[in-house]
Amino acid sequence: MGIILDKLPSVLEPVPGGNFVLACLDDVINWARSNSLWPLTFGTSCCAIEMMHTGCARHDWSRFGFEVNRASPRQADMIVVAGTIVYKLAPLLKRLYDQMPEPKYVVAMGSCAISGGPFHYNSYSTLNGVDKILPVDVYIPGCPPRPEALIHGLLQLQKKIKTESIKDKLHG
Amino acid sequence: MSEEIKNTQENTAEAPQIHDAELHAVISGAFPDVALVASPQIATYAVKPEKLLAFAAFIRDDARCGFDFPVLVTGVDRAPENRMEVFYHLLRTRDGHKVVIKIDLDRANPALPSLAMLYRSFDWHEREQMELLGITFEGHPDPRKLLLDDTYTGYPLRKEYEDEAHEYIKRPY
Amino acid sequence: MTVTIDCCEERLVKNLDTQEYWVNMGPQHPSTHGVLRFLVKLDGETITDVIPHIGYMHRGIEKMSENVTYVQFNHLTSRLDYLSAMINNWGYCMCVEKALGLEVPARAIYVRMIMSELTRIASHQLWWGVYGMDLGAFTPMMHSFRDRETINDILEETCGSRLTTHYIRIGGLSNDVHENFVPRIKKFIDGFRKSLVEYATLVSGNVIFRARAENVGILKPAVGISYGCSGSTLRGSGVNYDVRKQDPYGYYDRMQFDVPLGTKGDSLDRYECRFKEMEQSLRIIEQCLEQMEPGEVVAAKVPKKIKLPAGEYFSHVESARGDHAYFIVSDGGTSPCRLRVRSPGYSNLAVLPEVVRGWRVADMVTVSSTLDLVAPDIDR
Amino acid sequence: MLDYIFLATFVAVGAIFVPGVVWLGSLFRPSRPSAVKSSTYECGETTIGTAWVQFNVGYYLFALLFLVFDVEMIFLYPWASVFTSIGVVALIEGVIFIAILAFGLLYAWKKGALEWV
Repeated sequence: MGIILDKLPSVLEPVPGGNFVLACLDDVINWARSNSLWPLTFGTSCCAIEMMHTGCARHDWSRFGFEVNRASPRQADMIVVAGTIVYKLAPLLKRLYDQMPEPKYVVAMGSCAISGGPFHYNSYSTLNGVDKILPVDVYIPGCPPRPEALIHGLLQLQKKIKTESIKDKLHG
Repeated sequence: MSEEIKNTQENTAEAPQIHDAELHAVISGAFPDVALVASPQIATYAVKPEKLLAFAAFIRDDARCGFDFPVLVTGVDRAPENRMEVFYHLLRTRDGHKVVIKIDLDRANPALPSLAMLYRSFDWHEREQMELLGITFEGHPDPRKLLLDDTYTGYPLRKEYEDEAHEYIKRPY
Repeated sequence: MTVTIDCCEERLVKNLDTQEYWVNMGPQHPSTHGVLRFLVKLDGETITDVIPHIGYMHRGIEKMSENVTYVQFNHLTSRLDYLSAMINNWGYCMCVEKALGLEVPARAIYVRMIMSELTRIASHQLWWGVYGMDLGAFTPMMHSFRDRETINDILEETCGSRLTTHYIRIGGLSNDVHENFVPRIKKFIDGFRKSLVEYATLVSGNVIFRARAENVGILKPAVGISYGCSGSTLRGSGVNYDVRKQDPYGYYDRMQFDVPLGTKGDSLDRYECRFKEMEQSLRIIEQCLEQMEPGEVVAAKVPKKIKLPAGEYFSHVESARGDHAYFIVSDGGTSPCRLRVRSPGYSNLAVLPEVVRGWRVADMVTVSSTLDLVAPDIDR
Repeated sequence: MLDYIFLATFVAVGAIFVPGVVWLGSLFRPSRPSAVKSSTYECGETTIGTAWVQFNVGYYLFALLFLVFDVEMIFLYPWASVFTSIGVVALIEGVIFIAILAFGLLYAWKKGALEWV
């Protein structure tokens, strides 16, 4: 299950013939969700290559549970926006995001997704920052960010998920 | 209209340097009124729009020329001189020789015959210049937009292009 | 298209004809590398028409060139076709150097050639790995990315960046190579020769792969040339056109290497051409390493404020995908009046409807992978 | 009678447990249905035309053949479970059963039902 950063807050009761775990439901749900975030395959430009490298043997983000790249938004938990988003693609990305089931997260990878990056000025067709159309959870700077930076960003996302609670998600 | 443009070019530039002597001989033999234009690297021929189709067909099919590989179509917006130029780059696959066809157009409504049926690759190249510079290629089989979606009304590659809708922040050096 | 079943009368056969429907192999699709959209008209599984829609990655780099200086534009070239970043840099810098008449020192040209061939191998590795993944096998991607990491380490040690290296500058290089650049390359070459054999047994010899790639998507040479295809896409159909041979730049004319050519022009030939190109690139790197001597890496007098004399300048290089050209129209200012980039993928993609009509959807994935398409390279 | 009670409890527990867990999950899952969310997903684009078209009859033939051999598989399960207790007779019966269906497949093959159009 990869490197466990913080233990599951629970009380272990040794009971004859086995153990008995007492934990808060929030923690169990967040622990399960954060350790199995399935990304949607959505790489547009150079950052997609670094995302592929993170998915492959050397950096291997499957140590933290991100390995399964789902092609359809129906089965994806998070969308890593890796690359430049132009005005022609923005409505499609918004539709893809809407078609993803709750709970869903957005990671803006690379300076193109954060603010338009090298194409911020002088480009008539670049969307300056994906947070203009999607609620972004984690920003990962770099052009392209190194695979280690992507993994670090995704671990921050895991920490962020661990602070959530089902009561505000239900009525929120 | 293109007469005085050609004359201004002639007397300013010194005699155009001949890059490819035997090619020049063949072309000036077949098309005497096509002028060689001064260009530092590649043999460039200024052709008038009405003779473009014949000239391009000759360059491609004639055994001695045989420029079969389409490289580029480039529209250049010369806003200060209120004219536009279109460059066709062609190349021979057997020995890599290159030739450029240059066409001068009026900036108000730049129009020239399309070479999409001669060189299929120019189909897309011309569509791109059509939507980015507003040059109309007559006889183009499929003049739809290629790169931009329909929220773009102006022609982005023109010098005076402004666009608030797409947050085009200009920061010249 | 009617299905004739001999035991039934004519009347039954008549109302069995099928209707066509549109399917979007759209921007977000596992097998369209990056964001390309193929609007496919299907009759059952057979493709009757394909309309490629591009522009989902069009950032208007040519318009940006009119507002930035020649030096500032250099880093955008490695973001055009990020898989052959070094070769694009060289293409652009060569165009400006030829216009200025700059003389680049010999060592800089050799390092440029080594870096270009390394980038070509890295690009072909990625293509090979992702081609396996498009056909449904995930293992080739793991093998090729493991070897690609060694090239990334070499590039990172010298240029500081793994992918969008901004290493080749106008007039030479940004800095000299790292001291264990040469030993690392030698170790990479020996290791990679062994894994090339491993690649061949893993995919090239695989009977399922050959069944899916042989005689699929035939590209006739005349159609390929008319559509302006270049690189291994065209050489797969047997047309011997390689910019390093036809229009040699740098010291490619001193190198002994042969250009692999296909015969039938099907997906397997394109695959074999690209696969053998990796071997040739290794040979070029070895020859460069022998002929390279220590010396200066930046040209003597590179002007501080680069202004190209008025005129049109053209230069083209053999990038991993094909003939990558730069055409700069300058009016004497610090930034170009117009800069046009010829991307090889643009023409390679235009030929897809011609090649794929009549084949099945699964074959379209094979053909579009062997054309080696990269979206930002196509849309600029 | 006792065996049937075991079977009934087994079925009842299965019938209650699976929908029960799904219902329990729905209590804690956030659910925000929206029109866009339920629109058809086609690589990010809106769909063009309808998919309810008349397509090739070859698909139907393959479906039929699959159905036949799928049902054959179901019949083999109980046969396999009691195979050891019956002995050699079961083997002969099984082989005859499979041979008949294999002959059916051969006929379909020669008839050209398996050629993919």
